[in-house]
Amino acid sequence: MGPLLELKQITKQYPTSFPLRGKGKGVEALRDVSLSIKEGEIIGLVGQSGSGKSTLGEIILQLEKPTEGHVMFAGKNLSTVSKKARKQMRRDIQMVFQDPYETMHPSFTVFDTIAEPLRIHGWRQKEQIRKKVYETLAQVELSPVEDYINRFPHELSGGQLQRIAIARAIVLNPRFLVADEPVSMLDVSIRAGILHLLKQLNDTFKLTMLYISHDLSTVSYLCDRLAVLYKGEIVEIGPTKKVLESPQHPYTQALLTAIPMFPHNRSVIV
Amino acid sequence: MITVRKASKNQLVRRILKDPFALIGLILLLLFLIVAIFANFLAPYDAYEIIRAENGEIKKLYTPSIEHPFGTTNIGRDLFSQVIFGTRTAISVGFIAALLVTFVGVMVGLISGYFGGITDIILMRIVDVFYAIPFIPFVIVLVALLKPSIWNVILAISLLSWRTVARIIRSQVLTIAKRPFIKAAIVSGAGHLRIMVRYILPSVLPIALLEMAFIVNSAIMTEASVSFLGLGDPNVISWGQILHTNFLTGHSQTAWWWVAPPGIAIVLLLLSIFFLTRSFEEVIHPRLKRRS
Amino acid sequence: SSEKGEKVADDELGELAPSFTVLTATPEENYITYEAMKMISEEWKKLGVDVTVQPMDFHAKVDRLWAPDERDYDAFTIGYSGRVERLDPDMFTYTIFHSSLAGPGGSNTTGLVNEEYDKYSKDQRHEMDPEKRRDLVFKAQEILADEVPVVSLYSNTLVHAYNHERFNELPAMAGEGVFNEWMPTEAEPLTDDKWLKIGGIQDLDTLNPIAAKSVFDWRQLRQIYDKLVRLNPQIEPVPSAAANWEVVNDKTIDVFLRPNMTFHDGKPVTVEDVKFSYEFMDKWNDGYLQAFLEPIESIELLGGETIRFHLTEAYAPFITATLTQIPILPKHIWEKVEGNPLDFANLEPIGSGPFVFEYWRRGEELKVSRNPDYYNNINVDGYIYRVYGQPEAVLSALRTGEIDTHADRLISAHIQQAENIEHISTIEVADIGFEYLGLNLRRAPFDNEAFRQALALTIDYDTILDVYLEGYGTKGGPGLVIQPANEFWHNPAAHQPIFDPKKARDILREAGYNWDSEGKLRLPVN
Amino acid sequence: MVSFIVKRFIQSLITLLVVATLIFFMFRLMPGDMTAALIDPSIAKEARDQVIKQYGLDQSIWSQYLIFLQDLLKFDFGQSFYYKRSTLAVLSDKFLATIILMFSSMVVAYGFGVFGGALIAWKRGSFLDLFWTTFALIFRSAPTFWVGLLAIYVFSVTLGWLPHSGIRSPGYDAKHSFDLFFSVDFLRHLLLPTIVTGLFYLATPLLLMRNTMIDVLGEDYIEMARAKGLRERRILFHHAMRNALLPVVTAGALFIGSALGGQVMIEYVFSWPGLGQEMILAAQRHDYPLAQTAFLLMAGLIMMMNVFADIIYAFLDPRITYK
Amino acid sequence: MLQVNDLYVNYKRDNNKAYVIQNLSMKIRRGERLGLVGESGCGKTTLARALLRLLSPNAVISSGQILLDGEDLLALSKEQMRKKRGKEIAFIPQNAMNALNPVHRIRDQLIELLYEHTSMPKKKALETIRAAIHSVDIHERHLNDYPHQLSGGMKQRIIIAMTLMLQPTLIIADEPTTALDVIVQQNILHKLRTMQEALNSALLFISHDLALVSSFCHTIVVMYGGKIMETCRMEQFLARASHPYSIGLQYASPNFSMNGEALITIPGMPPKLTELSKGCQFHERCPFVSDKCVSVEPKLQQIAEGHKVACHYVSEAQRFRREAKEIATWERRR
Ligand SMILES: Nc1ncnc2c1ncn2[C@@H]1O[C@H](COP(=O)(O)OP(=O)(O)OP(=O)(O)O)[C@@H](O)[C@H]1O
Ligand SMILES: Nc1ncnc2c1ncn2[C@@H]1O[C@H](COP(=O)(O)OP(=O)(O)OP(=O)(O)O)[C@@H](O)[C@H]1O
Ligand SMILES: [Mg+2]
Ligand SMILES: [Mg+2]
Repeated sequence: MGPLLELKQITKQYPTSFPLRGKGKGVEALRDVSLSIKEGEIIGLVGQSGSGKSTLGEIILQLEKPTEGHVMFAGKNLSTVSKKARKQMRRDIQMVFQDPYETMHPSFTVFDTIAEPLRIHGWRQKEQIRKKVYETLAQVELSPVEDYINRFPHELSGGQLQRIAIARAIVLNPRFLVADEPVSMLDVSIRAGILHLLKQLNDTFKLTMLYISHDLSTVSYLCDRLAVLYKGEIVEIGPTKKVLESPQHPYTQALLTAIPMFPHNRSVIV
Repeated sequence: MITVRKASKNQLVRRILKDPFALIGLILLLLFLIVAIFANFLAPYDAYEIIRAENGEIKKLYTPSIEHPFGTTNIGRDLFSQVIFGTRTAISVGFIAALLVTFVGVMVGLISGYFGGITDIILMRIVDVFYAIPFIPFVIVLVALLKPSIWNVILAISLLSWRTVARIIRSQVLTIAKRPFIKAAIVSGAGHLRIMVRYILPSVLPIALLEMAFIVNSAIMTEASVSFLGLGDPNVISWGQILHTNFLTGHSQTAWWWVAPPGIAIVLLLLSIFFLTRSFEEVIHPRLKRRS
Repeated sequence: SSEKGEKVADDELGELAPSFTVLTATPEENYITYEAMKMISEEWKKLGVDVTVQPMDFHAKVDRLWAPDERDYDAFTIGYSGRVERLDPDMFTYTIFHSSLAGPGGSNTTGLVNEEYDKYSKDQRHEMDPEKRRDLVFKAQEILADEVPVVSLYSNTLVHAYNHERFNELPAMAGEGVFNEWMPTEAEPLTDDKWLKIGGIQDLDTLNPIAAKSVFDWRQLRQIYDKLVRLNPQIEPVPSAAANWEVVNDKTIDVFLRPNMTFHDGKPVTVEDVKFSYEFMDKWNDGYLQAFLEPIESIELLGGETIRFHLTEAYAPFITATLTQIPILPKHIWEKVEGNPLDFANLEPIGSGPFVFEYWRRGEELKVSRNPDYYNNINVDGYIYRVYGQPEAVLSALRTGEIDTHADRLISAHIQQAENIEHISTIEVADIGFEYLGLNLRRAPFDNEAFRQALALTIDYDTILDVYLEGYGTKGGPGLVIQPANEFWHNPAAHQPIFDPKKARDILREAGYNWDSEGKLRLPVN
Repeated sequence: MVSFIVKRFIQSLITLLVVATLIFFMFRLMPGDMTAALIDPSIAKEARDQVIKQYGLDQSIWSQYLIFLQDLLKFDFGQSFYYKRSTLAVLSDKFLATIILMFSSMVVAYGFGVFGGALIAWKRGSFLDLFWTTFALIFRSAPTFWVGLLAIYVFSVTLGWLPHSGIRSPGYDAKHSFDLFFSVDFLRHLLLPTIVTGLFYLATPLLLMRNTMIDVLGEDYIEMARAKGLRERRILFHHAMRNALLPVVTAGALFIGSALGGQVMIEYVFSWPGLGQEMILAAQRHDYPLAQTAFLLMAGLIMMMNVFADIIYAFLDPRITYK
Repeated sequence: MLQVNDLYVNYKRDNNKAYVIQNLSMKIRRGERLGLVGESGCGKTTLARALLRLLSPNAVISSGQILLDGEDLLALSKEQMRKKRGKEIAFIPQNAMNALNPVHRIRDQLIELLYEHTSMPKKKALETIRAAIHSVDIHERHLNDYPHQLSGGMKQRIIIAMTLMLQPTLIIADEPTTALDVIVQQNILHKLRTMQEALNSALLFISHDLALVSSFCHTIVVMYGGKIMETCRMEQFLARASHPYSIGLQYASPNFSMNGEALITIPGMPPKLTELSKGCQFHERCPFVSDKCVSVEPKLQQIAEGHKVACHYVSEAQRFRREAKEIATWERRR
């Protein structure tokens, strides 16, 4: 069985729109990135800010078109699929974004937010929709469901919102999930919950995931494999443990030392 | 960043109740609306009726009295009735023009901002062209061209005013379209139409509503100006026209009761809308909130 | 149902009187006419006539009335302004009613065709004896009163104000009021500031007397350019640049030029200049002066100061209209003008008139100073003609003392206000211009004389005068074109401004009209 | 920078051309043609035909349009039907009068608006804030012509402090043309219309400035400036206002368009011999070429102001680079 | 050096009041780096602003004392306070991206600080700012740049250079690196530390990143719901954190242990602060809650030298630390 998702030599150039980036040549956000992800795997993508992590995620979701290269999903080239297949693709690949508040339409209730993908994909029966929404909310461990169903985003905490964002992403039973820094905006005290949840989804539904982060510590917690992106290129890739324990690329090494860590012996070395 | 919240309805009500100016604005506006709707019942005379005293003499230039609260014109027309019917004209011109303008402006702004690219460029160049046209002269010429009628005044106002709305909505759409919840919608598989109608439109609506209020005012003002120049609809009484007739017949420095009421009516109506919009603005743009 | 109570079924009656539209003035163009026509139409509706009143932009209306191809209108209101040359009855009797001009584009807008009338109106043109001519004009007026192709609605009283602290009473003239040809030269300053300031709402359009076509141009240019003859305040022709003249016969007139006159640039005024001016004007002018020049066959210089005009036919208005209108141009300047002299801006006009041009700031003001070499005495140092946006501003200027007098008549409402100003006095004179209702006789229902007479009886002349004009004017009447102010030519016996709707019904009934059960007017059956 | 200006300029020219086209066709559709003005019972039909021919009115509208475009490229705006002179010559003085009034009232509106807006944002919620916003909104709600008439009545007619109309006293003898527009006498005439117009437009910059200022005052760099221990005045003028000015400038350029058009009313009431006055007259007289040119001049002016505002903007905001 | 006594701050809102800082007392000594951690919205920034007296107009310091070298800042006139800001008290804001005025050159923004607080001649001032930005490894040609021409890290370094230029005795850094990359963050903290040590000034370091604080500061203050929950020296905190919230925070931080221990989540939401609470601020989320916690407010009590905790059950801290490792413990409160 081949990989579920395959990135083939993806290059992405943004036309320059920033004054200082020089004329003519665009910003090269990604250069020749290839990556394949097996079904059921969680792969982590780390890298410095601006290294192209989000861009990669957006290319997978067809929110951006790669300048070169293409994305293969379940054996199909996503940039050439038919309209119908594209709609199917929208069910199969989902995304969770960094800022949970910003990804919710401010005037949609929780129910609307989660029911929206169902409606888009042709669910008509009210009762069915309701059932599915409740079920999904339960899956993301928001209970009692009734408490949340009629709330607006600003009436919820960040952690709750992120759960709802995940609920929205999984309500269509996708096969692949891109999570772009889903916890970086959240307080430490509630981060773990979201990470647990993602892990759980992976376990129970074999949901394949691309987990994007700049924070090595959460990656190590969640991911099977780890890819390090540096200036638009994948400089290192391998099983998480291996990469963390013996980083090969200087950037990975620098990254590792830069992470603020509790002093190992738990006594201060100030 | 402007955000729409369902709760803002309550917030708006609360704001208005708390802000004495907005409250005054609301009461005034409601008053004007009532006057406009029930003009037929409220006006004691027809706007153009020439009123004669019992001895058959025409009541020329009567100063205000109980019978004629705003006095009469030089040929015995009841100014109170004229001002009341003028209210109806002002309100209808204002609101009809504003609805038209807002509709067109929002459509253009939405399409331009959402699709971007060449569509945006073309639409925005058209907006530029319309921005280069001086407003009142255009209305004057167009109205003269199409015959002075109230509908043509509305049309002329609308033909130009949408430029502002389109521009503002477009920039609003641009910021909203960049917001992650639009991306989230795309990811969920929503099409262009759905995104525009269900996601972007509600978010720009408050701004559109705000702009609409300004258009109401500018339309009323423009109609008054055009009518004051004598280019308005001669068969529809309006505040501007009352002042025009006064000026034309040379009574502007003597018959104060003829000059003051329509002018004050314009001031009050526009002011009431301004006061309301200010409260509204504070709700949709919370930073403006007075911190007391 | 008829008044006598006889039941006549509707279908036995004649056809419904055709509905018609009156093209009238917009309130801005003429508020009084606009309101008056509104009132009149109400009266007509009571008479059972289906009438629509349509205010129409002046230009569009003129376009329609004088359209070169067809006469597409039912009735209209319009006015003639009281220019001085219109004191001569020719225009009001011949030009606008003679049947030869009734075709498309012609000036006979009502389409009056009446042989007897044609004869009188034509003959008066050629009658050089004023008394005899007057008889003819009187006859013509009687026919007009009967035929009612037009109903005069009213004529204004010209009221002007002046600052009596700065100037002695200013001379007024019928038709022109205070800002007439004589006023600037005759005004007597009472203070040391001898500059006369005149306000007006109309700027002149050009300084070129050939291209000039509006009264507003002429009122100024005639002070710079002298003319052979002028009409005095009593409307009699008096010598101006001409020392005298002599009617040799019906077709020959000799004019004797006043000696020792100079242009403002110091060059002498010669008979050559006069001949040149008339010929030059004839050649180029395409405005209304043309009509006055047409009868001239040739101009002969008899030596010395004598100029002889040969006419193609006897032309009664020659002295009062032609000689009083044509400006004397300096030949040495105008013969050098290249290209079409109509396009010549003439930014520094040189004439031989009482005032010397100083400057003109378009839209703002014109300044002229006294010509010290002028043959008549002038009391002021000069005058400034100042342009304002609207009458209101003129009144304010009078009030603040910014101007001493003004060119356009005061609107009714301003008269009282002006009189209340301490330093202001007013002068009233009658106008010879008038506003009228014109009926297109070519079309039903106006093709019936009785109908027209009846209409004339439904006009409330009193209300128009008392309310709309606030008393400042004179009443109109059926067929009234030569106004009472034009005392010599006006036939007081001809016209009766009567408001009597009942009589109107009687006339209609007598003429076979009837009313149906709904009160609508039905045409006579024949 | 230069290429940016050139580019904007060319863009403006194209816009102007479109505006010109729009205006051209608009005027051709007017009922009643200009020859109506010439009609007099005594004028010959031939004379009228001649005029029609002279102005090419007998040709098809498309060929008229072509001629119009050609002339435009030659900078020939045509002859006024009414004045029989080049329209540009007729309008040149008026243009100046309009521009001066526009600028002076914009200076008043923007001067008071920008500083006042900054001040009331600084003291928002205070009586001062309430007073100024209400004051500005009252004047924004009152038609200029109405306020103008009242002002004339009070300050000119009753109190006699200022002239009631026109741009110079009658008989004002200018020593040179500069004197015509910059004398005390002229300034006295300018004062009342300027104030009335300025007051009307005051609300726009005032409230816009107030709002953006409030936004700016919430920005982190203002907090930083405070934390640096800078004086309030320096924070207000040096840090906050400079930034708040940016959107106000942009809005100002767009706003000129409606302001310029709205000035028509003031010119009318104050007998100010400007473009607006002339344009109303021209429209009434069906003098297309003149109205057209007036329109184009206004449009041109608006476009110029837009380019100008862009340049100022770029000057004020270093983040803008010319592309 | 800096001593805060019984500080209360509240915000007036449209229709209620938020008691954001309650009964807060703390101390920083010269040369000391004190880390202030706490959840978003617990009042960290408010405290920083209160120290600078830069609170928004609707905030009220209802009581308390802020003593800087024995002088009560709250008693100073506005003008006196202004003179202290920037000179004696430096403030490094969270968001360097926006803390520099976009329309002025870097040089002007640096130099105005000198002009404001000193009477330095221009030449000297230029020298000073040059030296200042050299000290944070930025080339002096950037002095002529506008902020948008610099990267976020550079801007943050410039701000550090700027605020430390006048050698303040107290530095308040409000999450100075949150918006930055880890590598950049490391670099900047290094700079900050060097300079602070050189100046021997006190540093109040605000952050929500426990790992960062633990490796950077001498002492720590854990704040929750406007109150101090625990304060102690860092080694005490790492070894014997005693407040359930502190403990929870530790086990929720992935950096705390890379050994695959399950991370915990503190369920629930932070308190709303609109009412003065009766009991412990944390009781709603605390897995070890008792009735007493709900009704009686625990006092901040000293349990060891320099170690204070606001919990009724400090004696059971040992058990708390053990049980808190387990996810199940925290699940109890869902
Ligand atoms: N729409 C765009 N237009 C132009 N350039 C862009 C656009 N989006 C991103 N970039 C540029 O592409 C590069 C990669 O951006 P991207 O957002 O993918 O980085 P990232 O790794 O997700 O960073 P972060 O950790 O800050 O989210 C950056 O240099 C960015 O400035
Ligand atoms: N001006 C204000 N008016 C009313 N409430 C405010 C104001 N500023 C802050 N608050 C409230 O005070 C509380 C504490 O805010 P503060 O900014 O001090 O938190 P913080 O700990 O710095 O949070 P973060 O980690 O998100 O920066 C929050 O609940 C906030 O909503
Ligand atoms: Mg990213
Ligand atoms: Mg904070």
